[in-house]
Amino acid sequence: MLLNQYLLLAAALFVIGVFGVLTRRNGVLVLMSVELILNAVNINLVAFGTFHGDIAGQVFALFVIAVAAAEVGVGLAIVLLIYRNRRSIDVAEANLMKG
Amino acid sequence: MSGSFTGVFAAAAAETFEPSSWLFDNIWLVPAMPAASFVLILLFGKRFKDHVHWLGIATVGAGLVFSLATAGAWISQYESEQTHHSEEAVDGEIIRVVDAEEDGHAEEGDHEEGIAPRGCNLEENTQDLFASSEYALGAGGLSTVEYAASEEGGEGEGKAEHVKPDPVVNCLNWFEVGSFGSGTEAQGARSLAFSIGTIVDGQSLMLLVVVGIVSFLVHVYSSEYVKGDRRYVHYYAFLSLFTASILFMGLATSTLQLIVGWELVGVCSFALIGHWWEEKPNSDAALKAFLTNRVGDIGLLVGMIVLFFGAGQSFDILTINHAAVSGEMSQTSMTVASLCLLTAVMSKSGQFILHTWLPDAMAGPTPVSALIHAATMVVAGIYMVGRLYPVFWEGMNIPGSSFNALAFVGALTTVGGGALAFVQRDIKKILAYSTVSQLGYMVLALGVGAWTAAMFHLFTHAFFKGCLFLGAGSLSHACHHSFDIKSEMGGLRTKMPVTFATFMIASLALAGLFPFAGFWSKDEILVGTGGFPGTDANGTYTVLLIMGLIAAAMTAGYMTRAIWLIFFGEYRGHVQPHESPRVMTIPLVILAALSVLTGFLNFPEDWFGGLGERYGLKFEQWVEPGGGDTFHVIGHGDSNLLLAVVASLLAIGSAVFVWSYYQRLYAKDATATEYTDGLASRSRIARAGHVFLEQKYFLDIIYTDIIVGGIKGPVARMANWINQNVIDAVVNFAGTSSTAVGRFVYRFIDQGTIDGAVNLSGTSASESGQVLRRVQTGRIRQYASLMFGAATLLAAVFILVV
Amino acid sequence: MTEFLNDWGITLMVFLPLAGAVIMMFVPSSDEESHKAIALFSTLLTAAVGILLIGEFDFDNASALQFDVNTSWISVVNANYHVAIDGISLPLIALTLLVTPLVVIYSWNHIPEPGNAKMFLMLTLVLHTGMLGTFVAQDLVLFFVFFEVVLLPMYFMIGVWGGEQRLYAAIKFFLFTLFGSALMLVSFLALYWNTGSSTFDIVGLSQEVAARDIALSTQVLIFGGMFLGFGIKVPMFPFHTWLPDAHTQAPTQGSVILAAILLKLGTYGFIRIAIPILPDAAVEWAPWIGLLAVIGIIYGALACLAQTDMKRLIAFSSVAHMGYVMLGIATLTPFGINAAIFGMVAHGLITGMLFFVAGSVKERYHTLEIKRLGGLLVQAPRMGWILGFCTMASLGLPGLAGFWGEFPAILAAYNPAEGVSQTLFRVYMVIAAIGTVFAAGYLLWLLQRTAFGNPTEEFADDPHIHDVVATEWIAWTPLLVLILLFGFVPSIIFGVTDPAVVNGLQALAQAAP
Amino acid sequence: MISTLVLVAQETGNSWDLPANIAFGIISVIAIGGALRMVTTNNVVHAALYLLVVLASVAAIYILLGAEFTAVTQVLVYIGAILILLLFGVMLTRAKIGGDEELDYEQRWMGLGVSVLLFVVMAYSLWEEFGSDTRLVGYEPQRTAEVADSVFSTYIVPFEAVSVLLLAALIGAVVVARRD
Repeated sequence: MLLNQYLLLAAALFVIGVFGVLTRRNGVLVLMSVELILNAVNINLVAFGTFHGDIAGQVFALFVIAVAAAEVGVGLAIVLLIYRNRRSIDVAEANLMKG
Repeated sequence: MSGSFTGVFAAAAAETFEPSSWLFDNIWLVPAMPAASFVLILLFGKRFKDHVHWLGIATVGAGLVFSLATAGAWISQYESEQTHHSEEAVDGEIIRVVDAEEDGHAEEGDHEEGIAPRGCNLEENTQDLFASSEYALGAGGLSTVEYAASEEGGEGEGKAEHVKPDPVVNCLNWFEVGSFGSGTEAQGARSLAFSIGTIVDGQSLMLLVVVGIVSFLVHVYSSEYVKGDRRYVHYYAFLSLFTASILFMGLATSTLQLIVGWELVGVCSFALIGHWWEEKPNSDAALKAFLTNRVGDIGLLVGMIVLFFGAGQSFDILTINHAAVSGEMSQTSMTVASLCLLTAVMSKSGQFILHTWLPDAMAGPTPVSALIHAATMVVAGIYMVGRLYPVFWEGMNIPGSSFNALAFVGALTTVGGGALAFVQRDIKKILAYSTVSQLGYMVLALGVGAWTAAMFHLFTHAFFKGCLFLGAGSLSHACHHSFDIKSEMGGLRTKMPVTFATFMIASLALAGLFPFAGFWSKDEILVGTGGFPGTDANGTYTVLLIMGLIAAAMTAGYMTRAIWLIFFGEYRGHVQPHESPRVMTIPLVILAALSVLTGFLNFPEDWFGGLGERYGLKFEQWVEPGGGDTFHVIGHGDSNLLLAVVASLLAIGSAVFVWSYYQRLYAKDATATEYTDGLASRSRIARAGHVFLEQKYFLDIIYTDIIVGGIKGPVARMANWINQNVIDAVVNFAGTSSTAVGRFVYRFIDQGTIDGAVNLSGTSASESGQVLRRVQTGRIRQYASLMFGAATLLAAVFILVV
Repeated sequence: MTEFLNDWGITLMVFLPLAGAVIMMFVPSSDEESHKAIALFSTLLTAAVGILLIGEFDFDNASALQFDVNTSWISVVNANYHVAIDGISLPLIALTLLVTPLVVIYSWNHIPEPGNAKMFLMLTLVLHTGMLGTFVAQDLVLFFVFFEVVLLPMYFMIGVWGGEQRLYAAIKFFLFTLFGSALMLVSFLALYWNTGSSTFDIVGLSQEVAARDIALSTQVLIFGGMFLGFGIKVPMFPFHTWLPDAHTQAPTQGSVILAAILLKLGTYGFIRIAIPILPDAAVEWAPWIGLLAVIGIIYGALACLAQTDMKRLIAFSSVAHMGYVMLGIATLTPFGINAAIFGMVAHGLITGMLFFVAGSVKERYHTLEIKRLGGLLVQAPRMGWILGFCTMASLGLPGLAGFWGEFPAILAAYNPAEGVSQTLFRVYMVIAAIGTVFAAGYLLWLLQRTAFGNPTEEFADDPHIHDVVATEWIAWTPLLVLILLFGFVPSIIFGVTDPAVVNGLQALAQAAP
Repeated sequence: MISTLVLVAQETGNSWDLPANIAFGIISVIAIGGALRMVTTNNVVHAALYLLVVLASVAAIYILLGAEFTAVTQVLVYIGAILILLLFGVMLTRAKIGGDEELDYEQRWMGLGVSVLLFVVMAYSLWEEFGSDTRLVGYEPQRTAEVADSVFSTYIVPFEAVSVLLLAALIGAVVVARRD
């Protein structure tokens, strides 16, 4: 067993998550992709924790999970709000930042 | 400031009270009073309303009394020193060193070492000499330095030697600033003390008296003339401020103070010329006056700076003069400085080619013209040259020469201005050009070395020209506020007898006919050129003598023309002219009386037999500083009866010629003012000359259209264009090009994107200026992609490199 | 009390406005009156602390750094929290303490569109902290941080409350200044590494530079970076183009602060940092600085003559006036630098005042186009007189503050420091003197077109046009009085700055052979 | 239960290496496949279900790494809570349950480019840094008790902070999504 195989798996998941974030139009799907990214990070944390025999890796992974829960909660709330106001959750249309 | 002055009061009270020295030390009250009046009018003017003039009259009157008293004290001191001198003549020489400590005025300091004849900043240029001296003026310190000038009077053999009183200088340390050069205190660099103060000598007292008298009379006169004006209060406020400024300038001990006063009078002049600023020509004239003077001020600033360094870093006038007399100042410095200062004189004192503002300045109220643009402010240039005369004396190389720039400018002005006076139809413009011409006379006098003659002409001219201007005001008061001598006047001698009489007297004085004041002063200038055989002055300025004679003839001619058109012939106006009220005529009478009497202050010694011996040349004795440390020994020409006769005959001849011209015209047509078939219509050359004069030598066109118009138009527009299209374009180009690079990178990553390109071209087409908005298309996803891509690339670079 | 002031006085003064801003954060934005009150109170309190400090300031020892606080801040790079006041910074601090409360008072009924007094005043307070901090910082890192703190609030002020082209102006201002400060930072770092990475302290660095044998070319390069950073802020020709846009678009208060204080950060940087630390390089650079200064004088004046907008004209006049300041600095003599500091204060007062008047004209006439204005003296006589007074002060009339910035600078140019070409500077002197004519030209032209004459038909019967109101009087009177006071008693400023300037130039004196 | 399993495996020594590798291979193929399907499917509900697959595989990876508590938490929180939440979101926004062609943004290729580039950079740097010689051998499974000790002693402050964050998120979500 190599440390690297876990890290590469995590990298793959991470990149897929990034791809999802970049290409998905649906707000909920974007949120899911973000979850994927967070999971990739968690794998890294736990792998390094195990590798170094340090409990901190797990602890941080747990924190990330908690934060992810919070993030999904707020994110979904925002998506709902956008939906209610614009009858669409197409993030491509959310171009309010246009100067 | 006040603290130290009260200190002086206390000190003065402690010892035996000596009125003359008290007057000399507290001469600052003279400008302070009108200044206070200005402040009071500014603060409470609205409450006084129509009685505001009393404030001005009272303060200026008090100042006048003070000045006269001081002048009296000065004269009595002079006279008593003559007796003193004759008693102690055995000693041959008297050097008074008045210990400042003894006087109780100065702070501690040992002056026993003696005080060289310098001004306030003693320690400045005599660092080596006074290395151990503790004599330094602390902030706010006040000291009195009385000068020990050598009593050497004239150089003429057989003339009585006169002991000249020393100027009394009081000064106050205004501020101190770090020195020049990059040295520290230890390396010998000193901090510079800037001082203001008062100098009491013949010249300053002369100016004080002139300003006091004319200003007082103008204040009185104005209370009737501008009655009911829309800005009566402002008028008096600025009149007071002007009086204060010119007095402040007159008492200047340092060139810096001179500059301050010089500029302040300029601003007052600006405000008063533009008094009726609702009409554009008036504000144009005010602007023109100010800007022309600013052009001269370049010369003033640069010249004063050159002198400052030439005299070893000092603004003190007497120090500068001393440096010039003793040769400490280099010849180059003096020449450059005097040429620069000549520019200042040209603008302020209306010398050719910067005189054009003065006739336009007649847009202001007439009493203002009398006070500022005839009697006082315009002579500031003359006064300044007189103050710094040693610099000009050396810089222009006046003695023993026959030509120099100063004299030439004066001569050109006096002839050129006189010629222009012939073609004017506005009485104030005639008088304005006449003023230009007379100022040229004064500059000419200074240029040929006739210092006293210049000052004396300044003195007499103030009275008769003031009288003429106030007379013109009186005429316009009568003639429905018009100054046009051709269409609104004529035959007024019976309707306005007082105005007529005073105007006549003043004109005769201006024309320089015996025994009026102008005769004496003009004669002295002509003598002073040294061009006439046997006059034996400082040089032999023959050409300038001839120009002076031509100008004398012209003066008589144009004044005759004006008088004939105003007072003789038939009345051509539309209203009923009437004599002005007493408030206006009494000042006229006083000034007319002075125009007669003042000339006798300085009649030559060899005239009127024994009277000349005893009472002649008083003005010279009182006003001219003795030759010595701070003033050169100046030669005085011997008066020449033949020259006086020639000059007078020229003037009379010219007057008779003009008179007969108009008499013949009158015989032909009672209301005509010019020949329809005159010389100008017959001869092409004469017509060209007439047009040339009417266009004022085309100077105004050159200035207004070509120089000012050029700068304000094409040049300024070009500067602005460069700003917008070159410098700003570079900036915008930097913005655009960086955006372009960004766009290129963006396209490279995102080949298939049409949307972004559409977005970009859409925004770029419409909002060309808003460069940075272009990349802000608002697509979060594009941002995110770009951000990720960029971050990745950055990381790759980082990994590969590190 | 003295001890407390010694230790905490400056810190208290600098951060009081920030505390005010924090308090305002918790007050709902609908309650505008409280916001104004808090803002005014905190600026006044700051001013009070400042006055206490000035009262405790030892004027006989103005060359020394006083109320010196020096504690470790970022120990990794040896950056310290080092604040102190000396004679150079005192006048500028006093100016800042004066102007900001006046701006707040003026804001009482002049909150620009689109309103939101809360944000506006909070930004003003943050600006206040930044400006004060820049003037007291004695450590380059600290200086840089405060220097940048100033940037953002001004950006928002222009970008949110500005005129039609506000975004363009704001971004231009931001990018220009950021560009300059980036180079400045590089210079600071280069200086740090070249002097043995031991300190960022200004005095310490100047000693290090003197002690070490750093190649002149390196010094010149480092100075060049600072020159760009400070020169853009001044602004010097040709880096000035952000200024007219920023001034024209900024709300009145922004313009006033910009003109009165922000521009001085650049010139202050030259006097405080660039010249004392790198005297040799300063001598090398002096002819170029002088050249750009006189070009700025003439060029700014010419550009003024072509303007059609009152505010833009005043903005360009700033370029010309700062040219005199820079000319004074370029002489590298104590006299010239004293003149420059005086010029900074005078320009702050006078141009600040001119912008106030321009703002009030805009409020009444809804335009600043010169050809549409006229007859201000008829419709609002007091304001017309104030405008006249300010133009006179601005064109350098003796007896008013402007003269003492202008004339001494010209005087100093006659005789620059050792090692600087005298002939060249005498040419500069004459050009600068010619500049005074142009200054008179455009200012009087402005006065004639706006104040003289009769009102144009468009505004002749406009009931909105009224004379100066109470808040304007309160905000303006101190400035007007000071313009007059400094004109009559210039020693107030010269007396304070002189010892410190002489002290600051000691390095130069030692460097000179 | 799981920990006993790991312990048993541990006791078998090096022989654990091969089955673990096999397990890892299977799990990672499932995870990556699920993730890829998740970001490419046209059906929102399917995407959620693929996410479930990925999350479960990640939990298995945790077990492989001996992090049992995290694995359990992963299942409970992610699968039990977050995923359900996401499904609710899908339904509340009335997205089509069936196929939807327009789920993808136009810039798919750009996203793909960025992603591939990112993966190359990451893989390269990982390989460079950790290579093939950093072996995970003989590691101890980390017990829940240890995790608990650590969380409630060393990391007590972050723990509290996270709990406040959760509370804040709760309130925030309510405020944002509230209908009024």
